[in-house]
Amino acid sequence: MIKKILIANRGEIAIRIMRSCREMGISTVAVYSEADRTSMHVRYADEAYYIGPSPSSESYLKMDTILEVAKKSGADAIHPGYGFLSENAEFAKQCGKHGVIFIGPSPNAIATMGDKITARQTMINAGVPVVPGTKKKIATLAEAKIIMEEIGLPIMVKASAGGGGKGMRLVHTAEELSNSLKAAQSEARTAFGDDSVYIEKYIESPHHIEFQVLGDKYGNIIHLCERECSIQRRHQKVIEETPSPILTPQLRDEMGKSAVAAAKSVNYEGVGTIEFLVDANLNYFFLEMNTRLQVEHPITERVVGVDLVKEQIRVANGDPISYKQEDIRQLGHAMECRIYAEDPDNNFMPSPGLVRHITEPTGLGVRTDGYVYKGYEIPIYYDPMISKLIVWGRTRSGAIDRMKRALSEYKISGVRTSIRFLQNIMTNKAFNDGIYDTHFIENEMKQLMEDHAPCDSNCEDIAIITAFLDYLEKISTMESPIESSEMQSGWKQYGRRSNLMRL
Amino acid sequence: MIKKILIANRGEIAIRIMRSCREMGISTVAVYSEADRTSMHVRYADEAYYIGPSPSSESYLKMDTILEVAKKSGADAIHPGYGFLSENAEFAKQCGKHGVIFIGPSPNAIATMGDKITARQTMINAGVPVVPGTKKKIATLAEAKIIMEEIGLPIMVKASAGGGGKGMRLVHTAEELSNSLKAAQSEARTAFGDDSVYIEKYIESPHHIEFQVLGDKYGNIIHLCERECSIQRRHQKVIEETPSPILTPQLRDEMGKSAVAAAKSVNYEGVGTIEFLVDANLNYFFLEMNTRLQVEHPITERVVGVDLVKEQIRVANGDPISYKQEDIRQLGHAMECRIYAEDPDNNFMPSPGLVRHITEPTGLGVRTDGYVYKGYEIPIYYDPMISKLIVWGRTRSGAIDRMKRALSEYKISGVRTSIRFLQNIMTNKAFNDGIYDTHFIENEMKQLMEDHAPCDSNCEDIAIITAFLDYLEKISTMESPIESSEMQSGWKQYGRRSNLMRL
Amino acid sequence: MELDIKLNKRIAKVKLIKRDQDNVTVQVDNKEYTLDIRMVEEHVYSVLHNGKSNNVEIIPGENLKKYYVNTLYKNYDLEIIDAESRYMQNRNIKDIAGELNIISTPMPGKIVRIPVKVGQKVTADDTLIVVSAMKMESEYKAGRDAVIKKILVKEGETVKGHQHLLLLE
Amino acid sequence: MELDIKLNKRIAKVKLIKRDQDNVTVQVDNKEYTLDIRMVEEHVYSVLHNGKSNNVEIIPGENLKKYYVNTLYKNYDLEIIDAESRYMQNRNIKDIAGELNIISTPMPGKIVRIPVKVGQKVTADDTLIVVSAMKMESEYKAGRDAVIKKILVKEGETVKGHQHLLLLE
Repeated sequence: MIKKILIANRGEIAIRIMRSCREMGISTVAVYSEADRTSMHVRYADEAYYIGPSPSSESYLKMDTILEVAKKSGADAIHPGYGFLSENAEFAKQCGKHGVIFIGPSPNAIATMGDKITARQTMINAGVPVVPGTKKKIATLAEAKIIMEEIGLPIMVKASAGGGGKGMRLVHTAEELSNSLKAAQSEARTAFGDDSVYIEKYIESPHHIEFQVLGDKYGNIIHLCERECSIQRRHQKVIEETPSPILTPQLRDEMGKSAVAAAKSVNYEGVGTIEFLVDANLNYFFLEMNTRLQVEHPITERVVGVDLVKEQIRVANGDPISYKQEDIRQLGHAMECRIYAEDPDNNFMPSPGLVRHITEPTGLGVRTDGYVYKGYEIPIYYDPMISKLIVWGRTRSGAIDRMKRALSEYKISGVRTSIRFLQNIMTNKAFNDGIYDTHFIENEMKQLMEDHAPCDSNCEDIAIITAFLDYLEKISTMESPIESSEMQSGWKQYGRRSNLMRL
Repeated sequence: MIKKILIANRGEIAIRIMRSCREMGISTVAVYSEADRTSMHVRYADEAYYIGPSPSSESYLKMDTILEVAKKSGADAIHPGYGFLSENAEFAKQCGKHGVIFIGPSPNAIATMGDKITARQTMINAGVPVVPGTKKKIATLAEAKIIMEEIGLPIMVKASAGGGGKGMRLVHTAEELSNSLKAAQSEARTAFGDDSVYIEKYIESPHHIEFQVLGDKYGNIIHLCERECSIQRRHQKVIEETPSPILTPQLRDEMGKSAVAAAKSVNYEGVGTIEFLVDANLNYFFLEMNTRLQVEHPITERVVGVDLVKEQIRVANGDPISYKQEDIRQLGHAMECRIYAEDPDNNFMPSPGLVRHITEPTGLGVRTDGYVYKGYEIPIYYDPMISKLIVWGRTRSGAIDRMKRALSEYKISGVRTSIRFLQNIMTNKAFNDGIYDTHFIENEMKQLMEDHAPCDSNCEDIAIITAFLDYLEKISTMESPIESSEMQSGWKQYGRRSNLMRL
Repeated sequence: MELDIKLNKRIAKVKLIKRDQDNVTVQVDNKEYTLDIRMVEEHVYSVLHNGKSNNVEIIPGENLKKYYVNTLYKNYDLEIIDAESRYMQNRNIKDIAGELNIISTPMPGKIVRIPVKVGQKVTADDTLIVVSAMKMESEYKAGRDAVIKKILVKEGETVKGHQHLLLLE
Repeated sequence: MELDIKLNKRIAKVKLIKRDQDNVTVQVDNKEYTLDIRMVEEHVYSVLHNGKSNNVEIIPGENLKKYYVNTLYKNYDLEIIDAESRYMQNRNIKDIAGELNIISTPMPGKIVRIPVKVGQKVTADDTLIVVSAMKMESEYKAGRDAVIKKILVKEGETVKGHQHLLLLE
């Protein structure tokens, strides 16, 4: 039985995983870089070890160092979270060699799905629909032309080793093909050290819909329904929801079966995600598989009532999965907003820095998975995600109402955040109608950037008055640090009390 | 349509209600006493009005003042929460007279259920089992003796106007009867201005199990299953859970039907609770009806997926209830711990005062309904409940695991709390086995007061070292307020930064 | 730097051996600890010791030298005993002992009743004062036979935590 | 007490009329407000005005006179303009205007590239410096044609928010 888990990650996901460990009575080992000594995952863990300088290449990506810590601390297993080493087949292999359980699928499953051309081929063999295109690597312009004529424009040229939008080129006209092919190959070589590219039909106005799968060592594989992830900005997901507003029960069933077939084709163990593109006519195509826990897994947890991290750990421990396909039912509607440290008014520039104040929403149907606290300095080295706000409602519109309420309670100051931008999405008509595709943010940007806040002249004046009084207080304190009898206001008393608390 | 609601309450329940209002797009009006100017419900509301001095008799119980505020602010409806005016038939009547909707049942339903003798009689007529005993007020000792002989010892003498353990006497032997009768009558006269008492058979080792009901203006009444509330200390509920560990589907169905019959007998509108005693042989008896929202309503909300406050508001607005009996299903297991400001090590003495620090648990399956914040001073005038911690798990043992995790994350300092005591309940064997009745805390007190925390000599030493270094830091700051180059430690930097933040 | 620190009934000798930024070596009685310690929030420290991660909350007490200390599993009352305290203690030992003569509130509340008068003789366990808070009344009783020297509060008055209520002779 | 306060582009005249404990009367331009205002948390005020409940967060800015102000629906940048600022402004107007010559970071990060040299002529929209934070690179561009006067940071250096990077002539 797994008794101690090293979590090879940081931020909200490290804490998410540790919470399930604590509920299972499993000890937790954190690893941290220089920038992360005061990070919450270090504070939350039972043990914590330093693994190197702040850049992740020198710490969170250092396989040897992490395996050493696992050995030193006596951890039975390593949970990689998402990002960092989570989809690194070599790391999964190294864990095996060192006698530590890697909480995730086999190195072979990771490698197969990590190479997009191999993954496509595997899916075709498993009878899972893929986007029309090449079955193998494109070597020459001539080959590319043949494919282009076969499937018709527009097409995408994509790096086989790629992901997250890198090494991708959209081709609208036949003339662009040659340049796009060269550009994609060169970018792929630079970014991944592998210039293999392939060609796919470009799906216009697609939905990005993914299926959660769960498998064990005994060949049992089930799916836990879909997540609709079409609200994206530059290939970054911003809002996810389940059920998808466009899925029918029939289509859900069909896609679910394809997802299970896809996972079976690589004897998948643990939790994974099959991403599909769905076109305007509800045709669906395999896009890629993420062989790890997904950022947006909590919305699935809420509507199907399964703790996915616990299932991962159980499967890694050799237990069969606790559910049968027929046990899985969606109840109600869940939605997630990602709260980023970024400034939407300033071209979404990242906004690391000192968190001066934070109040998180709570109450009925609200979950937050975060990691920052008052006084914490969000480092410049990692992901700008501060937290995930997950709500549940009996209906989609109930979930939206609750998300609005929760966002209005969310207060983070010191750094800029995407909260206002998310509020604007919640009041957007197309979003409320559930009629959107992956171009939603792009198309609606103007409306989403507008200032919709109700505010009469009073509210400006009240801001002014409060600052005015704060300033008067501040200068009077500076002039006479000893209390004067004149200042008997409540906030003066508060100020004094705070100082007393400090000394 | 109701557009603005005055919440005639304070603390966590006021905020709970406002949250649902905000989700429904309804404006909220807070009222506050002198002690509550800085209370969270004042901060959360759209509007807030002062209603009098701190003692509740001079503020939260002032019907006229509250109705005046309703008029002044243009509120369509008043939500009374629980406690205060929530079960005051006169207030419900006054609301009607002033043209403000009282969010609750009719004055007649409140009055009928508020008088225990009338309530018993009403239940008998409706065919709901009641504890064997008198049908009407006991006037003389002779009458009492006859009843005592009829139903057999031990018996309870209870005030008709009573509640919460006041005006109650347990009679074990025939000799005690005379004195107990007089004592109960005298206490009832003093406490309620009405010395009517009645006699009931004393149920030994009972379970306290209540059913949530919901009715509308059109005679539709459903129940939303049970809550097991047997973990009590001096008639104060401490932990509640649903489903009850002892209920069978048959018994649930039968009790649910009785609960619906009970509510129907008073044409009940809105949410209410039928409390039953269940004896060791699973016989159940009507105990009383609470004609209002219950403190522990969130566990029901979680397992049946219904927002009870929204349903209250819809019903008050004249809408039919949104669910049919067959829509109501329990999914998984929910549990609530009440976090009190009290000192279990000091005979559970209340512990009001300044909250210096608070960190609330969150993540999968965790909900907190609270109202205090860092820097808030919990007043001496009201209830010691700081917050409610509600967790959900797929199974009962999963819920207990999660509750342990959540309690371990809950940090409140400045005031003493019941968190440690609750943690001890979570590790108690009888509790884990689900074998407990209302005597649980009393019976297990010794074990519950023990110190179960794992701590070697290191953890004492680490506390000592941390205080030592904090003290060194403190005195060095006092000696030289200007930074010296010597002090370059991280927490020194933090201290400096905090000061910068302040000025 | 060396101090005595009282934790519950234990008095520990604590000595700073070495300090290099956040890495501190401290001796507690005969045991040496090397730790990485940082203040992460107001009053909250993260302490790493031999890989173990501890969160220690240091809440200031009634005076500069008193603390409440919270760790994950335990709460402690803690007091710094430095040269000054020792000096005070040697110089005027009666005042320190005399504290037993002061009855004070452990919690804020409202004085409901004071069933004793100045000059009155009381015996151990007699109720001296009744304080109400949060709808509950608490009685403060005499710890020993004594005479009431002074009453510092009135019925109906609101009192703070740790406020002095009565002096005994 | 009277001050000018700048909120975005508006400059308001603010005057304290009366203050009685927490009840304050203040005039903003020609409008008079009577409010009940309390600091409830560090930097957070609860303001009641005509029954309306407002939570106003007052976050200190780069200097004593600058604030970020957050209300339920709006965020403002706010600046106190007192006698001192006005005096400074009158005395040395160039320095104030001169601020346009300083390129500084709105956010912390790491300097990736500085594709310009001291003395180099640049035209509006030329990239002056590239800063990376949170896996994203941001380019700072010249707002006008200018000559690089001084470069205050190096490639690879970590910078704070509002740190000066370059001076233009």
